[in-house]
Amino acid sequence: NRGSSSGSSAASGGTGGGGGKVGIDQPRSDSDFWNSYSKYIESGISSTGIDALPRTNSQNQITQLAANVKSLVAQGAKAIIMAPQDTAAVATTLDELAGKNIPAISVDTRPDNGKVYMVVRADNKAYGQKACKFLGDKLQNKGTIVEFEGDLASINGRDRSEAFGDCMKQNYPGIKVLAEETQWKGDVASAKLQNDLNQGPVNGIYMQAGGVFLAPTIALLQQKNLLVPPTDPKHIFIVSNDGIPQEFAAIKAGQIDATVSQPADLYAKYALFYAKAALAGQKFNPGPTDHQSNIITIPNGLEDQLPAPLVTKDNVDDSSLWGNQVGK
Amino acid sequence: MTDRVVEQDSPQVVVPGRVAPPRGRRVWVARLRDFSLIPVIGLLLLVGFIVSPNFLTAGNLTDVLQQCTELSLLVLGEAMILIAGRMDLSLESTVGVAPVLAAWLVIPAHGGRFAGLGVLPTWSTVPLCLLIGALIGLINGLVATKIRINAFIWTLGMLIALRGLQLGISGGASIFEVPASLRYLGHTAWFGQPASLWVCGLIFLVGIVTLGWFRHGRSLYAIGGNAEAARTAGIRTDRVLLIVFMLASTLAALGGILYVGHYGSISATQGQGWIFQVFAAAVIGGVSLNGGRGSLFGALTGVVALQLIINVLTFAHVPPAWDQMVDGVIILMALVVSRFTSGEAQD
Amino acid sequence: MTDRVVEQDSPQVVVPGRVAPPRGRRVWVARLRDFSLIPVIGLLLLVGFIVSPNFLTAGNLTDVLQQCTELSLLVLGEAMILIAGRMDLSLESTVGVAPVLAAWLVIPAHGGRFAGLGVLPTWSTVPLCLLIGALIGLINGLVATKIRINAFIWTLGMLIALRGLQLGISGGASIFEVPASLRYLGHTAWFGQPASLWVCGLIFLVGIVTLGWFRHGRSLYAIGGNAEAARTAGIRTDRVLLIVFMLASTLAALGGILYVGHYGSISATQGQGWIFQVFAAAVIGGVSLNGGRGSLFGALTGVVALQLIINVLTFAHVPPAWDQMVDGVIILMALVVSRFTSGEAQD
Amino acid sequence: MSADDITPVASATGVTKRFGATVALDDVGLTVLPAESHALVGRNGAGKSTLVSVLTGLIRPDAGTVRFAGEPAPPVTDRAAWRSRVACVYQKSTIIPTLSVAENLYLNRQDTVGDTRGRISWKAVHENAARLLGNWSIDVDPKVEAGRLTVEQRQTLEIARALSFGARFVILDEPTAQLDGAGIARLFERLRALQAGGVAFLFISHHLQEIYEICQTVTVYRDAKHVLTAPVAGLRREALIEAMTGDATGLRELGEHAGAVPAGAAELLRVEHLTGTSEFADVSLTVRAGEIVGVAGAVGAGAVALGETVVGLRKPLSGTVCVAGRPVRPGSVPAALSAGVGFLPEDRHRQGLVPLRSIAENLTLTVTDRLGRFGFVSQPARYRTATALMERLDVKASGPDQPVSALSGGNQQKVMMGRALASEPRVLVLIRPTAGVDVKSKESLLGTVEAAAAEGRAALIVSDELDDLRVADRVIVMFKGRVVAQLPRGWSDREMVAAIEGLHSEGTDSGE
Ligand SMILES: Nc1ncnc2c1ncn2[C@@H]1O[C@H](COP(=O)(O)OP(=O)(O)OP(=O)(O)O)[C@@H](O)[C@H]1O
Ligand SMILES: Nc1ncnc2c1ncn2[C@@H]1O[C@H](COP(=O)(O)OP(=O)(O)OP(=O)(O)O)[C@@H](O)[C@H]1O
Ligand SMILES: [Mg+2]
Ligand SMILES: [Mg+2]
Repeated sequence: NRGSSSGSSAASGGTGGGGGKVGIDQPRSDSDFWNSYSKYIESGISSTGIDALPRTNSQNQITQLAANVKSLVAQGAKAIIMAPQDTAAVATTLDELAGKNIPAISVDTRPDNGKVYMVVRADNKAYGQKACKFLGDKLQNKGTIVEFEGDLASINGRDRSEAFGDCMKQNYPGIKVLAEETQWKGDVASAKLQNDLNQGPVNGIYMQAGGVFLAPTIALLQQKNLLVPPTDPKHIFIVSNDGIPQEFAAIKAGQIDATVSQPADLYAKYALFYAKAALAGQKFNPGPTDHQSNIITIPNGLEDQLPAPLVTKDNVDDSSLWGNQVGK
Repeated sequence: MTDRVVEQDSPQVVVPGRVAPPRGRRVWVARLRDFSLIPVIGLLLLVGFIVSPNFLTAGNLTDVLQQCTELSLLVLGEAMILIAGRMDLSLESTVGVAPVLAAWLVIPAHGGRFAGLGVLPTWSTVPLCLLIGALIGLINGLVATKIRINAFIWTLGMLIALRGLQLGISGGASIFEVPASLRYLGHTAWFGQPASLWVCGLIFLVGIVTLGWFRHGRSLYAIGGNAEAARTAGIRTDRVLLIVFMLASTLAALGGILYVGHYGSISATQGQGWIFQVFAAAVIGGVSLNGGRGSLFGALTGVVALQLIINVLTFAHVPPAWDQMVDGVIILMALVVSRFTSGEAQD
Repeated sequence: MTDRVVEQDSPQVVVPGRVAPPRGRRVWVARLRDFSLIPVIGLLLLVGFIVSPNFLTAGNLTDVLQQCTELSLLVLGEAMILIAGRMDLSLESTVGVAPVLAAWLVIPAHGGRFAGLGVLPTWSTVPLCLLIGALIGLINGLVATKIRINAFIWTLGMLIALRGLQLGISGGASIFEVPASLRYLGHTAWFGQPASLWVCGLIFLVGIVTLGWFRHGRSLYAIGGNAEAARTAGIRTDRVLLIVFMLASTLAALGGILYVGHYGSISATQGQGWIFQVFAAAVIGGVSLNGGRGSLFGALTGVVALQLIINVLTFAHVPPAWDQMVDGVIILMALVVSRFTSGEAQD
Repeated sequence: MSADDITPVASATGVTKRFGATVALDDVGLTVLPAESHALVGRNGAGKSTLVSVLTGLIRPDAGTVRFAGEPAPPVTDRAAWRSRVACVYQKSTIIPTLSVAENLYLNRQDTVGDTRGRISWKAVHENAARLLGNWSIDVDPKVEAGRLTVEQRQTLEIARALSFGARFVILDEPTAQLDGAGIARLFERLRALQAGGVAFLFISHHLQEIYEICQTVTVYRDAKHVLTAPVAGLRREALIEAMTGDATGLRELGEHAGAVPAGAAELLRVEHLTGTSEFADVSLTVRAGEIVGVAGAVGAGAVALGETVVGLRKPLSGTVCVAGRPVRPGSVPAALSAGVGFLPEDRHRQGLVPLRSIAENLTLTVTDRLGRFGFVSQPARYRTATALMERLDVKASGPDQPVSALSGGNQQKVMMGRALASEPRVLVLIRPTAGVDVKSKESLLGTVEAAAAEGRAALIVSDELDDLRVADRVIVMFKGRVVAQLPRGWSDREMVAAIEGLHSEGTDSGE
């Protein structure tokens, strides 16, 4: 517990009983995914009638997150929803919240330390594994795969890379994986893919973020006349990750083969759900839930691991996918 | 410490008693400055050849050049501004905000994921985008010449504000449904080569000729060398600076257009972080940060050299965790080398 | 810089139509420059008060100040370097790389998630971190004064390389298991207030007094105003510059230490993007980018004003998509205002 | 003047120009007739250069009109029109150091050389430049960067450029300040030839003998006002000086104190076998307490380098410098300062003043360690020291707080002298101490040197201005890096000029 604390609302803190304001911090405003999330939060607030404070934006910076949380608390928040992009450095902020008995819900990331009421996230390792299985089976354990990693400084990116790499090594030792660091930048990815193509045939691509890599990859493959149907031996199998509408469109058009849908809608829905539950003083236990997910125990709280379905040509029209509901 | 006065390089420090250098030699050195990267590029090609047999292929080299195109336009603009003795950091944001604004004005409010205003016809997207670039340059130029705020700090602020504007309008999303005209240039091929290569080549040619053989181009050097003296020689320094700022921003907008075609969508992070590369390319290409020195040809070799370094590193498979470090160290080394080939002490 | 010398004839603000005001007035104007942000800060407090009743509370204001602490140390260092007529962009990377390197040398190779070398005892972490900062400053200073590469471009390269070094060592992960000593300062409270507040307050006090009333501090102004003149007056300019670069980097490392305590771990992105804020704070606080002008007190008000702007914006609930834009526009406005309060035309 | 019916090439009437609260020109006029060499003189800050800016269209006057050949002047935006009417050598250098010599010559008109259509023919530019440079005997490659020229070469380049326009009216603002005797002679020769061809000149200089040498008419400004216009021929030097200073006392003859240095006076400065990197070799000299020694030499003679080596600005290859018997660490300014050397550098703008700081701070820059303990700089002590120095040197300013950049050139030079004296040095080394300073200020500056010598200090004056050298007890003359002569007090101008130009034969060396 910090010696110095924002005193203004310490007195009014206490076990949240039933009602109270919810403070929501948005981690960044510069990605498709988080903007979808933000829209779901918005509609979720009005449909659930949660008393939410105006949202803050921490622009992907932990310092900003800490400052925003302080100001939300100062404005009377009794529960906080956040998505800390730096899972280690958020610890002090969580400690402070714990000191004031304000429950914290962490979306998308699992803080390394500091008490959380619930972590709401999809299993990023599962993303990597699903992509690995799909590609491995399609390529029948041979060929070369280019993997667009995100940023080294991003834990979710690292989780995906690790899971993908381990799975490939174990199950498909015949496949060569070229892992490319991209800092989540499309042009960097495109340039590296171009290089890889120049070094020999590429049979598969795993991109960890469709929002960033989809368009550049398709543009490049088009230019190189490599956007051919799966029946053609030159076909490159592509698995993406995110589940945005453009990926679905690309699957339908045969440009990519699959994507792992990162459930932006469920993130928002269950973040608000757990915030409400926290204010009502509800307790949860590990085990399966009523929404096809699993709550597990983590050292500093609980984690609800939401399902992240693999979307292929076969199920791309499934209306329960969030990507199919955008813009409707 | 003590030998600074005698140091040959700072032009002001002229010590009576020092004799003008022998004829010829010096001219050669000045030329050398513009061509100093040619051997470096040769070396990189050699290293690449050793590292991988796939490196020295027409396909790969064309790819490297195409990857240069967008950045090279920014470097061209920045080099002109630097030669004229100023700076513009906001170019990297213009790359993104100009296409986004143009698309926003053109794309209809309903029907797509990205809701624009749809107030202007679709054909106007490209001219509009260039116009927005020019407008941003106009603002920067006016502030630099009329309000006279230091260009470095002002354009730093503009960088943030313009990036914010792009975020605000696009909602941070990449925009996929862009008018085809916006995509054309970066996407198509002419005579078997990417159109962007022809476009950039032509622009550089025009730039090199203008700055080398035309009075208005030469006036940039005069302004950067000694603005007061340029003014007494009848050069309208403020007007020239204004035009240069506008040209540079327009080129950045064009770079944005090429980017959109090249990568298929208006990326949310388009241009982000480029300004580092832009400055590095210009400086190792021999353009002086103090103004008045350098050439567009040199700047071009700077871009190509940087892109080749990245390419060679990729072929060499530097572990991902270390490639940013390797990249940085190579840039630092290039700076040291260019410090000595240019022979210019910088303060 | 080349044009600096040329302009020495009319060093003043060659805004035609200005003249030295009569005795006394001038001093007052110079002072005004240092205090010009005080009314702005007052205004911000007022706006905050109107916007939210929770704003003007001791708790919130202490929080704002504590949020300033890490940045303020960088601004202090940068202000000194700017006053002495140079620049250092790499400070933002030093904030991250110094603690990471120190931790790496200290944390044992086995047992934790982060495998260090464990070659040095745990107690040495903090001194080590400061030492690494000093070393980085030494490199920058030597390059600036001996090899004489333009500090802007060199430290830009260092920024990339040092950030790359941090990524390479930490593998991009935040490091959580840091020695307690590294956390102490940013974490603890003295006399009921965060220790970091006391530390920064003290450092600023020492800085203000040194630069205002001590010989070595005053020499920064002489060097920044006219380095050649400072040298003929017997000031060891190179040595002073070296020390200033080292001090600034050491302060950045200390900022990193405070950060680690404040946020509980060595963040992978610690310091990233701060340099924009650092320059903005120094400049709107009245420090001239051309050297020789400004005060640490002014720089301090610059940091506080910037942090207050962000705080007020949070309380004012600017929509998340637009807040970066609003932030940028406010910085631009602050630059325009400070251009006129300082009355200094900048080229 | 009986020339009422001749149309003047240029005339200014009722010109007023203010800079904020400063009135730089107050309802002044000037008329230059065809083929006339017209001198404009006045003390520092009288407004001469401001009038030049008005006459060349760089600034628009607040009131008044300028006419060329009877026609009203073009609008200030039309630079080309101005340039066709008047060519100018400005006081401030307008050479662009990063461009080649040839391009500087044809700046902003490169494409008019040779027959090209809009495109620049570099071949033609270089050829024409080479020819022009040849005419002026500037021996440099036209392709060389102008920043690498010597100060003198650059000044000549400016003059060559101004005269190459073919304008019928040329303004020269202190063109001789950077030239040595030979250069001045060459310039005057050329001016006379052009004048014979009908070109009119406006000539500004602080060297009154030059006015008498080549001008027909002189106009005097004082405190921004027009004082007098008269033919040079009928005007006595005293009357001219009185018009400039508004003070009938006239100038004191320099070098009159002439009290011989006592034989037993201590030797304060001893230079032995000093050799610079390339500028000078094997120079030895001594200066005793109360003695003023001049070091004369044309541009390139190595005299300035010698002075700078003595104060530690340059490191010598070999040789020693001793102050009061103790050797000084070579190549270290702080060492020289603490040994008791006071220094006035050659170029006050580049090496001397910190323009943004106050007079007080500039004056005490070298003595901050004496103004308080443990590095603390006491403001009251600083003010006391500065005020005392300002009084002693008669610096005209609103107070010690004023930024030094707001002072006129003469007063800035006095501040530099004050800075040299602030440390109460045993040895003063002054390099061209009166450059660009008006006659009155020159007198008072040199008077200060004499006073300092009278207090028992030693002074070394490095200069090629005869007036500076007149206060010296003896003058050592350098030529091409070597000491070639020593002239005791009482030399004639002709003798000195001959020695400086290297015409002095070895034998006439009149040592003690
Ligand atoms: N600039 C971007 N544009 C579009 N989508 C992005 C962008 N950056 C990230 N994404 C997508 O958003 C998702 C989450 O983004 P985020 O930035 O949180 O990445 P992350 O790997 O989760 O980072 P961290 O570990 O810091 O939380 C990722 O799955 C990625 O696909
Ligand atoms: N741009 C300017 N801004 C403010 N004051 C100026 C400016 N230019 C000149 N002045 C002032 O106008 C007055 C006249 O200056 P000017 O340069 O014309 O003098 P001068 O006669 O040429 O002196 P000198 O002999 O030293 O060259 C001086 O007091 C000077 O300080
Ligand atoms: Mg994330
Ligand atoms: Mg003048």
